[in-house]
Amino acid sequence: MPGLGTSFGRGGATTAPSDLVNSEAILIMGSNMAENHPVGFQWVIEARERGAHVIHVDPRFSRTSAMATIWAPLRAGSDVLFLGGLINYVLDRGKEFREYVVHYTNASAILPVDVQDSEELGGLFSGWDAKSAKYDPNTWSFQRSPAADRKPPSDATQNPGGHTKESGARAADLADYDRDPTLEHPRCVYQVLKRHFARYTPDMVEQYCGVPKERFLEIAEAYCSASGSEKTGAICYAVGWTQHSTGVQIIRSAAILQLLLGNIGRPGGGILALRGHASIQGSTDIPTLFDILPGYLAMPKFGPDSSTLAAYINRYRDRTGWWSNFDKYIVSLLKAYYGDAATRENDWGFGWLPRVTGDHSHQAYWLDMMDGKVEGLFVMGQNPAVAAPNARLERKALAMLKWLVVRDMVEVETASFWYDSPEVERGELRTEEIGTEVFLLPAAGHAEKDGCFTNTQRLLQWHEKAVDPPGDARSETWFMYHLGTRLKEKAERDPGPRNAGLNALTWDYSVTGVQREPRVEEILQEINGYTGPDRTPVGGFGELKADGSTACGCWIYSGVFPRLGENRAGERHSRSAYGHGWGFAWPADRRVLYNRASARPDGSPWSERKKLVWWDALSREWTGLDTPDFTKTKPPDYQPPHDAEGDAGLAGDKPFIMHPDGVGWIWVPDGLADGPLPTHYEPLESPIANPLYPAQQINPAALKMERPDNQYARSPDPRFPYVMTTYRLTEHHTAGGMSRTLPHLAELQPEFFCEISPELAAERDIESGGWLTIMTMRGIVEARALVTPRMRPLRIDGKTVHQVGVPYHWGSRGLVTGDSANDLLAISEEPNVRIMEAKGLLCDVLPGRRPRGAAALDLWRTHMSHSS
Amino acid sequence: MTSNQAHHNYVAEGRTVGFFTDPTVCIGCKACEVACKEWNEVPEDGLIWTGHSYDNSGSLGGATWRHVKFRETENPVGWTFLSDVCKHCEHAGCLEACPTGAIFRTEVSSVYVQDDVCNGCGYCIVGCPFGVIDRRPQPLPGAGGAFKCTFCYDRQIDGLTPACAKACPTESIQFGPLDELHARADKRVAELHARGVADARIYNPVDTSVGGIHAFFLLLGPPEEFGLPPRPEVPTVYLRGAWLSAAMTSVLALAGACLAFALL
Amino acid sequence: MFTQLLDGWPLAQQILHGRDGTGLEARSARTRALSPKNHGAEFARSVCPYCAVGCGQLVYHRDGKLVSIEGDAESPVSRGRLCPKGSNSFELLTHAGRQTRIKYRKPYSTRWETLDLEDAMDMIADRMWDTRERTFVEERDGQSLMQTTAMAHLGGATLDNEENYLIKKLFAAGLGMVCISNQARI
Amino acid sequence: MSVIVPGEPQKSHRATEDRLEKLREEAGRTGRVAETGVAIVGGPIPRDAKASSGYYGQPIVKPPVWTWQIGLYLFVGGTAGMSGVIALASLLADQSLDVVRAALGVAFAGALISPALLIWDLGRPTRFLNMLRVFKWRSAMSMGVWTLFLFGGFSGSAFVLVEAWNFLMQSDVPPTALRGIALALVAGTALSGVVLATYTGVLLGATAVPVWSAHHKLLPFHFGSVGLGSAAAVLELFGFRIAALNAIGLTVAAVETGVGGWIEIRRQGVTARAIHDGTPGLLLRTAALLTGPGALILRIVGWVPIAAIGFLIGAIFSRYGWVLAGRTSASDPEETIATQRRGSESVAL
Repeated sequence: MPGLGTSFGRGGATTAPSDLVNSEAILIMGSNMAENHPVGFQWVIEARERGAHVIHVDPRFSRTSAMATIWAPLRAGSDVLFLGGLINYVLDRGKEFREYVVHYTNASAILPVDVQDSEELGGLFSGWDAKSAKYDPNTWSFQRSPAADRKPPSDATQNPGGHTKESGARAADLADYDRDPTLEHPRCVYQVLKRHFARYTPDMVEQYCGVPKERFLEIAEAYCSASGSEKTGAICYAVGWTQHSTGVQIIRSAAILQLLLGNIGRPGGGILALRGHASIQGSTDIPTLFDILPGYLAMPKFGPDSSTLAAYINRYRDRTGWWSNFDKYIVSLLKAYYGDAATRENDWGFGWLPRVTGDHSHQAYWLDMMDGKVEGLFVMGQNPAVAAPNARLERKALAMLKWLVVRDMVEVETASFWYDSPEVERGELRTEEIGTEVFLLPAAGHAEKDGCFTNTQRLLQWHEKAVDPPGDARSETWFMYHLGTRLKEKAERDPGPRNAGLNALTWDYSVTGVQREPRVEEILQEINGYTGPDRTPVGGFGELKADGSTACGCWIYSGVFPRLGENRAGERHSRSAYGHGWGFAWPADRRVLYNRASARPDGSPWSERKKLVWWDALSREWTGLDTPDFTKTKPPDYQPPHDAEGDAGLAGDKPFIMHPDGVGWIWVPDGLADGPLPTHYEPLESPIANPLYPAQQINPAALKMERPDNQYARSPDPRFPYVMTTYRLTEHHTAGGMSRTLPHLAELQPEFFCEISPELAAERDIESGGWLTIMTMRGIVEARALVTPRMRPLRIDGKTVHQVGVPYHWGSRGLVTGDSANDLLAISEEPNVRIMEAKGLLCDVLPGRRPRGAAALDLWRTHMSHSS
Repeated sequence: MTSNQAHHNYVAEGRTVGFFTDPTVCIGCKACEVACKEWNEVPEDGLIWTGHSYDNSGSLGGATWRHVKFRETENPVGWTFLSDVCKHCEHAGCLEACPTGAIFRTEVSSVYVQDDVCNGCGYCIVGCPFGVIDRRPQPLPGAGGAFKCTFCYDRQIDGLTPACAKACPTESIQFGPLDELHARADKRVAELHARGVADARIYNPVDTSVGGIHAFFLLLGPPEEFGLPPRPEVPTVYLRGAWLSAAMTSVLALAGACLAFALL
Repeated sequence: MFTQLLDGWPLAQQILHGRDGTGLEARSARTRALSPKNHGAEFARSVCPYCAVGCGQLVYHRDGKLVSIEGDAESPVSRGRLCPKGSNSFELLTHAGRQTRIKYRKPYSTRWETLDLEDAMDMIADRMWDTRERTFVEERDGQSLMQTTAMAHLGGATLDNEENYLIKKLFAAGLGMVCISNQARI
Repeated sequence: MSVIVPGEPQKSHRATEDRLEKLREEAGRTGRVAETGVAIVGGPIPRDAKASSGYYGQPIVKPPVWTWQIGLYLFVGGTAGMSGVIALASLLADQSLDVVRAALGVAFAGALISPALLIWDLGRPTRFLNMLRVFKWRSAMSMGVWTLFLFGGFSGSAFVLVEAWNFLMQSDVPPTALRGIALALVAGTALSGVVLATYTGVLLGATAVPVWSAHHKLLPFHFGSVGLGSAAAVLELFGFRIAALNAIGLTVAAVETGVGGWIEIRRQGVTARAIHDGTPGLLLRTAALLTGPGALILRIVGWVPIAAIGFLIGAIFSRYGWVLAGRTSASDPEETIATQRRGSESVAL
């Protein structure tokens, strides 16, 4: 999560839902928390009952809005405008938490003269290269007075963005730069920020977000009051923020707001990313992603940076701050992967790792699949035929595969596309002509296997196996292990260079039971890390070394299995308000990240009621209610000696230890693909022109991946006058594989419906409870019409903008079936994390059901061909 | 540990328990409906989309023992959720009506239907002034018998909280000794009034022949808008009048007939 | 015998003890013996498989069969509470629509067939090996590449950390697959 | 290698999905789903204007689930019960034994048919004996069952005995001994009979169904008198054209004329619209004419058999009318709300 990663240093939620009870104000935006995280929402209700403001800003009046103390409707995709408005409100009225801002953020850093802001360049920041359509972030770093000596910037080719921390090498001198603690210097970040957001006024917000001015001011007053030594406020978000072509920058806006208000690392503060799947945090920490290795280490990218391990380390290691340990973590990972075969001589097997040659994310390789460039695909516990954007294309692409392996608990649409997809019904695909060989393997459920999930608050929780999975159902652990043994046998027969890695791969897990299930705890021990031939577990990442004496599968998880037989993810004895003793929170069981910031620079708590971690002058160590996210014995007044490296290079009042300069980044000098500051761009499809930058309608770095089977509407487009936003319901889960098949959930929301306002219903002559048909440039679906006053038409730039809400849970199988809303979405990529834009698109709605069969496509094509 | 999670001993103590359901903290998630159906193995009873806000359960009945109601209001736009359930009346119409003794009052003063006894005569259904209990239709398992909330009597025997209250994410459903719940409810209403929620009130018809309900509610707005009877009466209040009328009729019929035959 | 009959007949109890037939005297033998289905069952400490809040669950089981699933009151994350999906996770594991056998579809076939688990594993391994052999690139312009883009993986956010670890380890570090992705984007 | 047909879901799925389809169609057609699942006024779609009242027009109390057998039972029970009364009257009057025998025959026949109908209507007929687990005087159903039990016993034994007695009389043995016992049994039949004929009014009256409880005092009287009339009518059709029966017929007809008129005059608006509108309204009004003025006039002009037939038809109509009215009334939230808003008033006759 670079939004949080670049701002604070780690790509994880900075706090836990249970800490929200300590908040004086909670801003829920881009999230429908009550509906999608009901049990987490108990803490919000509790805070509200204690008198906290609960603010919900959302295009729809949802079950969350019903529980909030203030709700404001918002035009989907105008989030940066709204948050920018709050930032402007803070700066304009001097409501920032000055002492926090001066000491704990880079607001005082001074930018060189040549850095130019988007406000100066009409929507582009300096460093834009029109040819490659990319930024060169080198131009965003700070001014350094000639006196300060520093190591020369490397000629590292930047490829910013991605889940990894993208600093290193040249970023090393981000540690020393000129500052102006008075924040008066015209080119200091604080002043630049002021100028950057000066146009984000309440009137602007009213005119382009559709939030009435009074409502906005009410919210601004309520939220910004939750700041200072006695009060804190928290922000909760989910995919309502991330699924935009500006997703990361929306989160950046929230980060800036929180840094200004001094709400990071303190009780009841923070930014809570609410994730949607049981272990989605875990699946980025230990990634099934193309661009990172476990622990947010970058996958080697094809090129000079990865020619040797040394070059690679030089590229990513920081001189100061925690990432100075980068070499220890990568070497330990290689040892975990390749074991004894990894030696200093062979660069610890670094050369065996595949090189990344571009964008290999889901959406990118799926387009290649559509073009016949992919032969085989594994899908495990996901259902792209319903869940992925432009699901029509997703399904058709499956027919281009030679072989497909689907692992799930039910026969999901992804496995059945070849005989019961809408494309078959419409004659676009013919079963007899589909050459894809399909394996559908039944998977084990959570109570049928050992293992741990990492939840939204970075908490590893072990779940015990209760019973064996039924029939042929097996865990993914079982599947991967037994597949691996088969492949390694094949590799042994051919010891060529291409198989060196596979032959070296440590795969000696022991199996148990009639089903020969691998012992999962052994894998967790490998993830935790060990040393020596007897594989003694290491106590934590502090013990990891770069000399090959330690192995560790994921350094940030190190400490989860500190001793044989001590699985801390399985701990079930909560001892404190922060839940210590229950599970294990990475890193090092710290529950609130950057919690050094909960104390003043001098180490004393900001206030009695907001104390969390503080410096104990007697025992001369950091102590408190949480595990300090700081070197335990580093005194607050510590000043690093000149040229001190690593953590020692950070002063005692620098809470953001992952950053080379130890402070929170308001201005991000490095690591983002679309600008050092967030700024407003319209969604890829929008009913209006960008009010800020006539010349720059959309995020310049975003990828539209436009092609005949992935087209876009114009902005605005008379054929598609309405704004569409997709979402989930409490009663269902994502693509429905875990809910549409279950009677007790299916009966609660049995049909695909679409929420529209009475005004829109009247405009389009749609009967409440009747049927309507929705069309975009990607597809056509039908749904039941739920006409409700909870959907409000907005006044945007003097004209009425209607918004249409569509839950996306339905598909062609299960107890309750329906069209898939994701047929309507476009495959697009936000430049940093390559997420699609699902929350703000253009559509049209017509009364009645869509035609059956091929006729549906005819209607759709006719509609698109209406030139106007 | 919150009271909804604590183990208890009410059955052995013979202590009267109840539900206090508070819509001001209900998020309308329907966890109560599902938890109830899961624990009690109540079958799915129709995959029908109603178009009535997010309520697709329709009403309490033979296969719906918890029912979250969704009330939408305009200007200002609002959305209230209320989880309805069997009221376990002080004077229970269904209990009085049952001719087989299938329904009885438990140690915790809840009203329990014994499925192994019920012969589906259907008289309890018209005996309930809240329209709670109903006969389970074909082709559902258990069809023909009358069903309603059991107050998870089986769980309570082991000191466990009823499934719905146990699951409720925001404790909108509160389980506990009735007297404690009343105290909590009064406090809550006072709080809400202080906050300016003027129409907050307790729904608990103590002043009618029902004599109060053990599963009572806090309401925002008139009862009928949540499908609750404004002034429920337990049908036994009509017995006296009806039987008097029957007796009078009997005498008249006997006398009349005898007279007719004697004289003519 | 006779007294048993009287005990079993509520009307007799009514007459003997002057009851009105609405109380405990109306209980059937089954009701008298009533106890919750998870009475005396073993339980496993588990975590809800749906969203990422990570609510604690107690999974009750007896003789290798699931009995019921409910919230873990001791969890500081959820305090014993569950949402409708979490409350339904017993059905998730036991419902009639669950897939328990392998389904296999031959190229261009119009029907599902079944396969033996071990055979399926062998076949999948063969497919992977064949594709990899043909598409693996060891180096490009003198530089190490060691990748294949002809095989892809999708999914992981619903899986355990250990499972994701093995996927990345085998597919990427072992086989050189780079097209690996999951639901995680934020 | 076993073969799975493509697209075929698990059995249970197919079943549910078929049911879903059926329900959908029905829903679209009628706007109601009578079968399993939710039966929502105005829902599923198309939505109903009434959906505005109460909670989306949802019934507040549940309509009775009773099927056709109950309407018929109300008629049969009433007729049989009151036949017992006529048997007693005729026995006391010491007229020809034939009337007594016939009346007891009708009573006994009714005593056999009634339980059959009741059991037929049960959700779980095999468990009908559970009715005898308890005796609950606050449950009209329980009281009724026990009454029917007694009535069956009395009418049966009385019938047998009187037949025996009749046989003996031919073989001129002085039956004085028997007479006493017979009298006792017939009296039992008569007493349990009147209860049987009137309790059904209590059965409907003491419920939460607005239109029934609103008439909880009228119903026992109404059902009783119509029962008596029916008994007389049946016997007349068996050929007993005697003055006493005609007198009874005339009286009942007069009474029913009054009842019918009273119901028409004393309209209670929303709270009792179920007995005036729709099918039940039509049935009840027809019934009122046939059992009241109709029968009265026909008897006065002397067309007794026609009057009797008309009366019986009316009697059946009225029972079904009341049962249906209960269903309509309960399904109508406005009626429930109005009744209760009127408060105690609704408890009046």
